[in-house]
Amino acid sequence: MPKGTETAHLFASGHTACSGCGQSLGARLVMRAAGRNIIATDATGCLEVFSSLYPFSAWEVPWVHSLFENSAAVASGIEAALKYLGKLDQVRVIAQGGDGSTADIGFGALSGLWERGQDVLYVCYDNEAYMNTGVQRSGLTPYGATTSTTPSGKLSFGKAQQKKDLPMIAVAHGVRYVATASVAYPFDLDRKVKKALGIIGPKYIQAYVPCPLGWRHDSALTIQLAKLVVETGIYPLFEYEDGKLVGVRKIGKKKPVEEYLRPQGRFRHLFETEAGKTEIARIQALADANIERFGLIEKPKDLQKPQDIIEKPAEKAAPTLRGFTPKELSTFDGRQGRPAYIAYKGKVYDISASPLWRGGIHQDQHLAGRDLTAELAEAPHGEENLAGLPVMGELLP
Amino acid sequence: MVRKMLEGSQAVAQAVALCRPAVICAYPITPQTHIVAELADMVASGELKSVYVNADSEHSAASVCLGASATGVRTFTSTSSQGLLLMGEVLFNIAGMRLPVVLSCVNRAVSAPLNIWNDQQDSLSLRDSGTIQLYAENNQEAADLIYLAYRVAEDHRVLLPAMVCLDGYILSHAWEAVEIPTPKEVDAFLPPYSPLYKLDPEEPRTFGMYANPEVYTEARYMLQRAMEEAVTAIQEASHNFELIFSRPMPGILEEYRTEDATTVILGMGSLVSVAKDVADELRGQGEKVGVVKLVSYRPFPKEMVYEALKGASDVLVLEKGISLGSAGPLLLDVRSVLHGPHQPRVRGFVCGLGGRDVTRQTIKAALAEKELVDARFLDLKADLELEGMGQANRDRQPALARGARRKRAPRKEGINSA
Amino acid sequence: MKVTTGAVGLPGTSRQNKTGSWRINQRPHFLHIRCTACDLCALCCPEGCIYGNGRNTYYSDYEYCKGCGNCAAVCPVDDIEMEPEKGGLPEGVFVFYDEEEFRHMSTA
Amino acid sequence: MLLASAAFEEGKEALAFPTFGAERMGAPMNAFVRLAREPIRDRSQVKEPDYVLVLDPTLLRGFDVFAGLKEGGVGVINSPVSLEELGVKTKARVITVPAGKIAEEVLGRADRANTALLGAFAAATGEVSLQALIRVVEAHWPGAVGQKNARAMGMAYNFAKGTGK
Repeated sequence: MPKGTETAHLFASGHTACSGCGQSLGARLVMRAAGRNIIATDATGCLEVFSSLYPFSAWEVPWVHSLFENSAAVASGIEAALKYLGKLDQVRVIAQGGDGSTADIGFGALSGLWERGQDVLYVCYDNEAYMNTGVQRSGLTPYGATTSTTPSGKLSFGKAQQKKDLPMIAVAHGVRYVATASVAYPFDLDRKVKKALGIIGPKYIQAYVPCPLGWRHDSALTIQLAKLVVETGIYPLFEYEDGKLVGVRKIGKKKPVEEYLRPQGRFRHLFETEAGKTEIARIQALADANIERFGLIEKPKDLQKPQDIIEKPAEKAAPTLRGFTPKELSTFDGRQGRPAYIAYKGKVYDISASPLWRGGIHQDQHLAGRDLTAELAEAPHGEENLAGLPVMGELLP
Repeated sequence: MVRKMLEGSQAVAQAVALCRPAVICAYPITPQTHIVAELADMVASGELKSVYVNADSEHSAASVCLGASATGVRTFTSTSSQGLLLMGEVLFNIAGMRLPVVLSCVNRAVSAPLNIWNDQQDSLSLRDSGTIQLYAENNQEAADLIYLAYRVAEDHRVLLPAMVCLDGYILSHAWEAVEIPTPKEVDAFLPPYSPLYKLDPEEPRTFGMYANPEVYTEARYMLQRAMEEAVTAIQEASHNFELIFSRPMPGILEEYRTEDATTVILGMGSLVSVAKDVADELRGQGEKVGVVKLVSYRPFPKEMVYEALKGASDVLVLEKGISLGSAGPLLLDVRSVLHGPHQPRVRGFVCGLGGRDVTRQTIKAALAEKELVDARFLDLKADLELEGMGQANRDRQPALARGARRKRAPRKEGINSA
Repeated sequence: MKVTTGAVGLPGTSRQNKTGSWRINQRPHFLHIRCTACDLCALCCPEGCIYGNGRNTYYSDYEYCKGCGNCAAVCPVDDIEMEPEKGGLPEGVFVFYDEEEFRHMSTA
Repeated sequence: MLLASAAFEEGKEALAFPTFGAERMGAPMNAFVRLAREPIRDRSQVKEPDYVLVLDPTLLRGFDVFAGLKEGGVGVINSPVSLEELGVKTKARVITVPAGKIAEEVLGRADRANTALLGAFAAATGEVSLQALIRVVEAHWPGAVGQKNARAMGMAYNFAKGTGK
């Protein structure tokens, strides 16, 4: 069974989210990463409404929803109780909320939780508007987006303010771990949730989750939009630990913001008039600023193209092709001098020679000796990086 | 049992400590702050093992208690006036989730205008929240009602939040002798909290669900029945209290010299003491005056109030609150109970708002009132001009002439005709 | 149905609510040709109703699938296609319409 | 809303209201309309309708859409195929209309079948006239969109008139 399966359904099917909902996916991925030994809170909002219509509960973990603005405060009460019971290290506390409950109405409680330094992971599912009440503007609605309370019109291009920079506000509170994530990168989100739960003190993860209804995009585009928003630089994925930037997801080749904006009804007005072009330019400028600020694109000098390093060994005798069972593959993990192999789309590649895989690990998160088809789908580069690498055989089921 | 001179707030804090709450959540607001400060000292000195959380607002303070209580431990918080109103949304929610959170409310007027002195408009305004409300006449009761509140709230027939109300400054900042029981005695009276449902990975549960029309009514009906069960629970607990602490505990209400009383004064909190003095004085002059002290305002003990008042021909309800646009909440409750075969005249008087003293004169003025008034404001200061209100209009607090057709008020005499 | 004290619910009971009836026009068809069991489809399903254990074994539970199409969109080897919902719409063009009768009715 | 407005156009009293709650894109949903000569005060959900309009045939899989339909009541269903082919057995008089197909052809979107279905309703029941429906639709969507919807209604009206069952 693929890893994480036994916790893959801690957020059960049968909830009443719209088809293609990014937030139900986000919740499921966070629960999958967190596992059973947690207590979760939630704020009033879409996730809470579509997952707890009595008597149907999608939550397999202990879960409590109280009001719109107190998810963080309820969580701090749970944390205090667990501390009193001496169980806080076995049972972790996760507070959840949408963007509205987190950045606007519940911000006071959130700031209190952070300032008290309580041992809680707060996850904000950011679908960038108040969706449960029919798409109204929130503090995290992006610049230029239409909502029912910031409609586009002769005199308006949707939201006139920039998205509130909540992650930086979290860093300013001295929150121990602050990260942004997106449901298009499930492994990245999984890793960040697990890392956060291992840290004592306040943690904040802001997960970008598309909303087909609110953004008016095709329900099948949820994942692609969640990827495009990162690849355009609009929503940089980064990690801060104790105030220092420790991780950034590079975005390889930058994509223009239009590619991200065009499929969404909430940005359609930008394409309908001349003046819209200047707004798109402003959004592009915001994206470029993120690219600059977080160094999302590696400068050419430090970008080692794998092909040009391993040209030399290519003339070695063509290796005999054989089948690798997953168990056999796992022995080629590149550690203690052993060769490093990975599988992709059924073929097994020898990546021992690439310096980017020194010690059988890549970008400190991907391990050799395994099938990386899914993870590569999520990687900032495509399969072109495998071109020219010696194929050692094929992966058996 | 030891009797010692304590400030009201300290008495309450020590009572809370004896109940050993796991999580205490504090947010300052005059005049309750001494209670949470006293508890903070006890935690800091190691005398009290609770986890003490300093909240960022009263809304959060009540939410912290909600979360801790849902995790299956005993909690405590305290507030007053604006703080209680800010907690309002959460208290309704705690009641709906059937969590036995206990809090003290040191009663204080509500703004505007701003006023930090005592009246009961804050707690009275939350009478519909599903929170049990117990009112203390003095600091002995303020402390004793804490033990009672935990026991009743945590009773599985009830499972509701409970609030012990004591008059700001008049009780909270007054020093008087209070008996503080030993831990053993409290433990004999108050068993450990055993939750019906709790947040526990061993047995996951979903709290705070979304009920559509098919189930919501029934869930609220169960709340109303729980409140009714609380009357029985309070009686049993009070009886048990008297056995263990060998001290009177009128958990529901207390009748003072009402056996043959024709006139009965009914009230809550410290003003009852003054009423008792007046009753004694008038009894001395041969007038049959009695006093009923209501302790349990919610649940409102309908049968007991009826029994206590049915013998009287004249009932004066004195309360430190007004449901603006109607009459005092207590008056409305009492009148509705007495609507039945035997109907004494029941009249309502508003006094002691915003810290104005309730004196014997205040009560005698009420007794002197002959009209069938609903909410006659006592002690209005004659020398104060009230903008927009002519002198005649100001004193016009008419009793509703029951039955007589009301003449239309002439146009020019309207409030804003000045 | 029982209304518990405080309307407290039991875990995972949402499974009793079969959301498959929400599909109107399409559903995922797992071809089982090129699948490498990378598990991405199962990971990216908002309903969490895609299951599989090994190559070419993945499937979507139609009792819950809402037909959103994300699994087909993310499959790295395009081994999932969205097919029209069973009982789709028949072909043929409708010609019953009488142009003249309409004109005098419409304000156009 | 459109049906109620059309009835109002013709001098009737009308009340239209959906069931509120956790509506979600794709989730099964129902709504109610009351028509009468005098002003309507009853706002409760309609439990025993005279007519049932079913916009999404897939609902027939999970729900008894005719529950409570009065004796002699009429059901109007958007469905490309007849009731028998849908495998739905009922005593009620039912008209099936390929409103979705018509909407797809005229408006380019099968999921905009609501106006077409109203056209069929007008034909099947006579409770409201096609003219009134067209006036309301064209007022609601001025310009081409309104006219297309009107045409779709006309086609569905003729289709339902044609079957005459």
